[in-house]
Amino acid sequence: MGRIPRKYLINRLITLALTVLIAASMIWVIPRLSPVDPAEIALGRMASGAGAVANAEEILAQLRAQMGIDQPLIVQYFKYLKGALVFDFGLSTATFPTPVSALIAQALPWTLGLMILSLVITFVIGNLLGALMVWDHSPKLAKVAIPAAMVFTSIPPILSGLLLMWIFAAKLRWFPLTGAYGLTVDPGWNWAFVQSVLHHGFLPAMAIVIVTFGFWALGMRGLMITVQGEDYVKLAEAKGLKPRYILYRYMIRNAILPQITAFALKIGLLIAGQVLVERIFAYNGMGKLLYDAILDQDFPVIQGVSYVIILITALSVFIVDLIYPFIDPRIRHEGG
Amino acid sequence: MSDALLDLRDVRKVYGDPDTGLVALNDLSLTIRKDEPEIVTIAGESGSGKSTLANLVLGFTRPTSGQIMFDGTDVGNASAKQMKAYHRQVQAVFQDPFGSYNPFYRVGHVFDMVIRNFKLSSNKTEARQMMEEALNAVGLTGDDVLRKYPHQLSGGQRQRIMMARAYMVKPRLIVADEPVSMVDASLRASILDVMMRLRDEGGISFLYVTHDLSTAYQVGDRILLFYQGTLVEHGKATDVISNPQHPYVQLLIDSVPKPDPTQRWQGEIILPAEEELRTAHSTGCRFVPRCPHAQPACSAALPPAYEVGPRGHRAACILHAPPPQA
Amino acid sequence: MTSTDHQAEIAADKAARKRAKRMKRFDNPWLNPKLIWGAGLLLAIVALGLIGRMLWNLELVYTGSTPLKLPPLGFENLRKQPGVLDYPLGTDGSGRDILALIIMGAPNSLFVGLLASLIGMSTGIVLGFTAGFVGGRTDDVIRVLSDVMITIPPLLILVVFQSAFGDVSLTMMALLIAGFVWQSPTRLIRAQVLSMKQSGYVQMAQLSGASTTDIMFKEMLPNLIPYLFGSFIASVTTAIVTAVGLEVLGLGPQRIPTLGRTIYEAINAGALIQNLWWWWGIPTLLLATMFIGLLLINLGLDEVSNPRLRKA
Amino acid sequence: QNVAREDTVIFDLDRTIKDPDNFNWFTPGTKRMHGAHQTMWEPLFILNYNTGALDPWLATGFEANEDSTEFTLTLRDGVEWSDGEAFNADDVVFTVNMALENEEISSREASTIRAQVASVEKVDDLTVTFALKEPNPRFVVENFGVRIFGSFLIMPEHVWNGEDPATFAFNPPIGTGPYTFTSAATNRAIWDRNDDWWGAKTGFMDLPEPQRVIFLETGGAESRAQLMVTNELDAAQNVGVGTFEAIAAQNPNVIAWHSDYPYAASDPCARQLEINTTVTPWDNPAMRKAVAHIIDRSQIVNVAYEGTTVPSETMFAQYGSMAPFIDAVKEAGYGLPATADVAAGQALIEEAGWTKGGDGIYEKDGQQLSVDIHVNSASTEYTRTIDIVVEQLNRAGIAAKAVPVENGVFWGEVLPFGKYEMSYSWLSCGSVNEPWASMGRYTVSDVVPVGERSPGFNNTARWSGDAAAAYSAIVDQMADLTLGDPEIPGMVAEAYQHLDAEMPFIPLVQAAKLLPMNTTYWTGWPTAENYYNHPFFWWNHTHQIIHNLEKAG
Amino acid sequence: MSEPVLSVRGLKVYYATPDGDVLATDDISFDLERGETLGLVGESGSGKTTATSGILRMVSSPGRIAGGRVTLDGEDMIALSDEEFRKRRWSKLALIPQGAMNSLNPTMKISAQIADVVRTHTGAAPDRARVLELFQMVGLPERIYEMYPHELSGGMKQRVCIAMAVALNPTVIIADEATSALDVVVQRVVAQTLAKVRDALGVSMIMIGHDMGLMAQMVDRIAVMYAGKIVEIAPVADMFARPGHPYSKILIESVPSLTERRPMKITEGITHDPRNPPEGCIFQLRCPHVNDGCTKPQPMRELRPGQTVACHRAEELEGAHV
Ligand SMILES: Nc1ncnc2c1ncn2[C@@H]1O[C@H](COP(=O)(O)OP(=O)(O)OP(=O)(O)O)[C@@H](O)[C@H]1O
Ligand SMILES: Nc1ncnc2c1ncn2[C@@H]1O[C@H](COP(=O)(O)OP(=O)(O)OP(=O)(O)O)[C@@H](O)[C@H]1O
Ligand SMILES: [Mg+2]
Ligand SMILES: [Mg+2]
Repeated sequence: MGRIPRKYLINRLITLALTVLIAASMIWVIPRLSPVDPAEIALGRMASGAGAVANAEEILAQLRAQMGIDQPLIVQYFKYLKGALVFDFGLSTATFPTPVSALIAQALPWTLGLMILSLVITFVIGNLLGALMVWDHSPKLAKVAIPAAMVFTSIPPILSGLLLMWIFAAKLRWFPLTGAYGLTVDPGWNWAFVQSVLHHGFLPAMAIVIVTFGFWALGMRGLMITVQGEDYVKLAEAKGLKPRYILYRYMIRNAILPQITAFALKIGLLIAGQVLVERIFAYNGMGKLLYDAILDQDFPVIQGVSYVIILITALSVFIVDLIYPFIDPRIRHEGG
Repeated sequence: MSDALLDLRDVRKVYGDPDTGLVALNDLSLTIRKDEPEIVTIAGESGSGKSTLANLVLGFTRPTSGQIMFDGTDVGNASAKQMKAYHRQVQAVFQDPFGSYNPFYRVGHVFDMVIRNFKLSSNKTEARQMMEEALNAVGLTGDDVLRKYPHQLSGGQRQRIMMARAYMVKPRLIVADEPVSMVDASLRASILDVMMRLRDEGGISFLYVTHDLSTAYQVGDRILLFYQGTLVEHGKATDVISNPQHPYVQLLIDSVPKPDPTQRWQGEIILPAEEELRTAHSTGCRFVPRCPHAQPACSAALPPAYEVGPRGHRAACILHAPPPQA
Repeated sequence: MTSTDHQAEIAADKAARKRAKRMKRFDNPWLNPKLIWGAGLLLAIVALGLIGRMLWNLELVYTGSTPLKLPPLGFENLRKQPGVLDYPLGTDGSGRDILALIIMGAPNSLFVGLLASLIGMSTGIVLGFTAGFVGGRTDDVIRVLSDVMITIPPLLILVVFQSAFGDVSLTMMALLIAGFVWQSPTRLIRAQVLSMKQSGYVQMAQLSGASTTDIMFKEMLPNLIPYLFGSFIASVTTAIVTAVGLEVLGLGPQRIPTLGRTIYEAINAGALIQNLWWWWGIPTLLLATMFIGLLLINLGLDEVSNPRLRKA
Repeated sequence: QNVAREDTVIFDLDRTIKDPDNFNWFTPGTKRMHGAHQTMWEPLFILNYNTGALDPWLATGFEANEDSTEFTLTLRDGVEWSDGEAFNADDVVFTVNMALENEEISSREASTIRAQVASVEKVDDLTVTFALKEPNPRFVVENFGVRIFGSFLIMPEHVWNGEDPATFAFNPPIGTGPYTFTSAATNRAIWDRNDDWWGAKTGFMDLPEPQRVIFLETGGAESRAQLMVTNELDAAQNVGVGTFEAIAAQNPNVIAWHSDYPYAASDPCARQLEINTTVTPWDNPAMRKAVAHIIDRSQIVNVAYEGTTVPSETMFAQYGSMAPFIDAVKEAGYGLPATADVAAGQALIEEAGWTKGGDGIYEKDGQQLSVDIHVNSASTEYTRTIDIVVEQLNRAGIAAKAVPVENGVFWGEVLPFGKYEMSYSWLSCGSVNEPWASMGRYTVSDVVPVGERSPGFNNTARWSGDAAAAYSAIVDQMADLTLGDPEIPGMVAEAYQHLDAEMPFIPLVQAAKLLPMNTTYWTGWPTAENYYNHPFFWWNHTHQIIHNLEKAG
Repeated sequence: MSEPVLSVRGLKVYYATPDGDVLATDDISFDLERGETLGLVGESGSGKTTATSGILRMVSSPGRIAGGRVTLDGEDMIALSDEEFRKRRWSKLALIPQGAMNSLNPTMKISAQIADVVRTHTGAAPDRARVLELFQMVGLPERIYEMYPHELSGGMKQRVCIAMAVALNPTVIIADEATSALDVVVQRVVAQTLAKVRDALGVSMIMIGHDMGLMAQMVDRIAVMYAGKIVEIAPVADMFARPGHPYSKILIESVPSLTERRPMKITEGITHDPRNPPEGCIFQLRCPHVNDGCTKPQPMRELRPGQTVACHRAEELEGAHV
């Protein structure tokens, strides 16, 4: 508790750096295992629009130079690592020569803002429902309804998105169909914009929520069962505390701790998992960027997005590790 | 020292960093002789390093420094093969009899394992006979228990079977780490009785680890009392318990509740703020913070074990330091 | 007096019978109703695949082998065509029979899930045991490796494979997914091995001169079975969800009918607005069935290994 | 400021605007399709797909010298950039020179100019002369006439001067069009009417009615359909016929090119099966011909297109402007039937020495007759077509297999290098008002060995030999004839005999696009009845569409 | 004699298991007088904790209260609604749980855990001074106010539980093996603390344990439980001097002495399956003095004033060693 010991911090930082380095190297190596030549592909894509391209050799040479693939692999690798340090992933091949970092800069706020928010909502709802599945005082209905609702978890997110869109946007017209904000509002810090963003964000967020809450609910259920049998919960009951208070302060508070670590570990996966939801709602976050990049085989962008996702995951694990002693007083920073 | 069965020389165990870590066992020397089997009791409060000693002797952990010699072999540096041979000579019974059984197998498995691995017998009927004999030694019969699962037995039965298992190997030494602390009072006696019989009839020595002084008094030949990793007093069990010399041991013995409503505790003891003096840096007597007789000299150096009575009764307290020779 | 005796007897008899009945029900914890239902649902899907293959004309999974967009029997599509017996579950927009598609597709999805988690589990067992037993550097390496794998999105790997090989097979897909499901069994087993290493019976085995392999496989492994089973089921679920996710993105096998790809094609063709609900709905229903089956097995296993959950 | 919905027209955008702050169209990306070249940048001419005529826009006309090596273009008087500066020959010369001098600007139009133009000169403020490297009667339509998708766009010299054309972002952008840029994000761009537009002032044209034009990313077929139903979209990208019917059922105001089945408008690139003529057994023309016999085009139309298109009769896109050439080929007897003649095909195969094996597949010397067909996996239209072809070939005794590959790989690695046996393509694309653009792509001058990139993606089938040489000779001759020369149809038919005999590719079907258009707020959309031009609103000619829109009701 | 503060009559708590009900607490009755400390002893699994949870109405599935009556301060506890009963908990009937080690919420500060029970029952959170006063009463240092449970030693945690139990001046405290997990020295300190607050506040107490030595030190009367039944109740002096039930005798005699070495009593046999108690005496399978009469029901009967026992041979065996 209290200050984070220096030695521990350094230790964790090294682990963080190592994880990111290895992961970043892997995403660099993997595309290079593929026998295709990215410059040829970029040229091919250029040609695919009109069925022909003039001065192919000339363009190819330029593409190679601009992509930096005319250099020896080892030079490319270190350049990549150096670039990654400052979020410079080179230029997108699909929208050459837009810098990848510019694309990410555009997408990241949306993902961080709304998508993370929906992940947080999922986390909260999932864990709450998981807790209710176990709690003695939950309504009978909850014990039947919640497991039933978990069937949604088997639905691919895109389908849940489309169904929500179909019901709530197309039929009921409660929510807009697509986009991140209305056509008539000006982006900025004004109420109309914020309102519009929330209104537009609701359905995509729900699409994610209903298919992922089950994961958390199941995990929480198991943890709650363990906690429910703990002596301190029994004593709390003997103390005559109100059941609801026991639920929050004694049961959930303790059961949630491993879930927080799990959340940090899953965050990257969850962001990547949203690609199609973002696509059908034309919601321009990292997921959509990744999806488009996949369709275009735009490896610099795929690399950049993956790197950012990796970084977010690694950082969240790092942060959770650091703050864990504050949320779980039993754990002390080792090595300090 | 060819007559030493087990010989510990300045054995030290530090958990964590050798300089700043926790000293679980502080430079212990102890000898158990070959010729006369005895029950050596290791006693002390929780965390005083009793199990650490047991694990060292069993070869589950290696000493940080010092040497553990068993009949000429160095246990601290034994190879896997030597260790196997060693375990033919040294067996154990643990505190939790239930945990000592693999829940997946029937009770017979613990015997089968021993017979197979130590090649005690390759013949089925002979093997069965060996089991039967070992079980009889602890007052059980094979038909009763071997085909059962561990959870189908009482705690006392489980522990006695463990004794039987150790006995079947016919070792020279059995390390019994709190063998009765999880067994009901009414069943305790039968297990301790088995120990005494194995000593007397089987010629097996015991390292009996316990925090219960009364059983130590009842069965132990010798007793060693530990406080926070250091040996504070040792001697014949009857001598030490009826006439304790170290302030800690006195407190300990005084605190054992007497089963007599007319002899209730006199006076009140106060525990000072707990403070452990057992990192490798600590000097002096570990008991200083709680000792009613503490004096500045106590913190200077670890007091040696002064002779305080006949038959090797010694206590590590400067109260018993012989007056400086003029 | 005798009459009360008699009544008591009857009552006792009743109680005994009731108790016997209850005992029977609880006799074998594996006869857990959730477990049975769950396994039943999965078996039904396997049976659909096996029996379907024998009874149904599988040629109908080829493009253009049926009329387009026919509804299931008893329904009508937007063009007012009724469903026909030849294609009882309707047809898709490329002229394929939905029944044939799911007969081929559902076992494929299950296959990917099972294979991926089988590989993942085996890796997890080996690595978990190694990490827990060997410890030290090896443990560190395995831990960092699994941390790294957690941070890498599976999508990336799939994309690269597709561009390199043009297409992935079911087995390849399973292999790739296996690369993402081994971490949690590894961690679980490692933790269990570490705690078991301290356990009395492992120490007893050591004292009995058992070798390391004996200790690992004869003493530890049997006790891990419930964990392994639960973890296996959980990873099958993860693997199926991942596989379907990738297929729905269009990144799965291109030429093999799978439930995910069928949904992908339905969505691509605008099946929702055309009210071609059977096209996406039937594969989704099958996925849900599979998922419920796995969920039930998981809950059932929980109850088997954790008696606190069993209802009296 | 807010603009009412009824004054706004919303077009569908089928992809993300990756870099909404960049308006340098010389670099690749979506820098034009989100409204820039539909509302802000105007072309010099617009090709009319119905009549084949070049409608003047920023230019008023052109003249060519005898051998089509020098072109003189006359610009319209009174054209202004939206910042008030005059648009004149200096801008044209500056922009063309920029393309000539900067090899690193890679957009297709700039490369084409670089490949064709030797030099450009200003004659006076409204006259520019181009000297070409080689005779090219189609110079204007190819470069300045919106032949397909875009045209070479003229940029304002006073803004671009001194900038590095490879990196300049051109933000804020200006153009000569009736709309100016208002804002853009990755999923939409907004353009507002410039009421001070030169065209209205000079009487060239009235101000268009819509006050605002929005290009909105819709996120796939389902969402664009929903948006169409809820009137949140005025013109949508391609949808399937079932989807269109569903939309129309829910919103009767939604129309398409044809008011009835098959609704869709044709695309300039007809679909075909490319055959690598260097790989045995397909190096044998008879075998290729056999495949042509076996393929049933009408089944492709019915299943892959749900009847929204027609089978190809020749290699050409079947536009009105192409009718003379198509007719000439058909009259000469080289038109393709809609249905298959499997027996004839099998006869040819058997003649080549193949016999049917037990499993119904042809065999020769213990080898099965098999073929891998590469197909771009980017669109289900492609994969479905090939699925059907594969089925047809298999039934006829050829063990065919589809090999779907990703778009970039298909175009970058498979097609140009000839690394395929057969592949699904639309490489004869090009001709919309004259035949050479398509036919010129199969001449022997473009033949390179397999493994080398075929120049300009031409003749990837590597068709050579006597017939190919004879064909090439005729086509080369055609190249230098001016547009509309009466000799041409005859020459087309003459050359086509070699194509028909050797089949380096097999025309399959016409391509079609079904674009829903919403008449709730706007009428005047291009349709078969109101054919002022074709309806592809992501092309540079969309200016015409916007000018034709009228408020509904 | 005044009316008992707590009276238990015929309490039955059963656990349902796959093979039938475990009769964990079967028909037990006893009274607790005002200001008195009653010891409840018995071997592990004899149903001591279960009896407590029956009294506190905290039996959770698969257990159930199968019958009985509990009167506290003249109020029938069984008749109260759940919500009413919740209010009685702690304010009248406090518990020092078995295994205080695990009975404190690891994520809440010690002070907060004391505060929440006070707040729930009085409506107002206690001020710091009150909490410190409680700490002082049980000999805990002030510094633990801001600490978390894991930062305390076992003995300290046990004392926190004691402080918590007395926070509301309850009428009855049930101390369930409050010291069995502790070292003798610490055990002595904790036991003394308990005795001190008991005497200071005049509460009545039920002390559960299996250590006869400790009982001898602490309690006024002893109730001996075996396999779910109370087999003997007697004042502590009588119990040690003249135990009436063979099982009580065994318990007392198996306490090893620290003063004389003597051969230990060995009792054989295994406790019966708790689902299938034998007819008649509950102890017959292990009793060294078993005879035919033991298969008859053994009701509790008065052996002498204040001492009741469930053995038909009690008089006959008096004085005999086991
Ligand atoms: N593996 C370990 N790593 C670090 N510290 C340890 C380890 N094992 C034991 N210790 C510490 O060493 C000290 C001695 O422990 P040990 O288990 O020997 O005590 P003990 O006397 O057996 O106690 P108990 O009576 O509770 O069994 C304790 O403070 C314990 O916390
Ligand atoms: N949840 C349960 N399900 C089934 N049987 C149970 C359950 N809880 C307790 N029991 C059984 O009830 C009996 C009494 O248990 P209880 O905990 O009351 O004993 P105890 O006297 O408090 O023992 P200890 O001294 O070990 O605390 C035991 O046989 C026990 O196995
Ligand atoms: Mg120990
Ligand atoms: Mg208890």
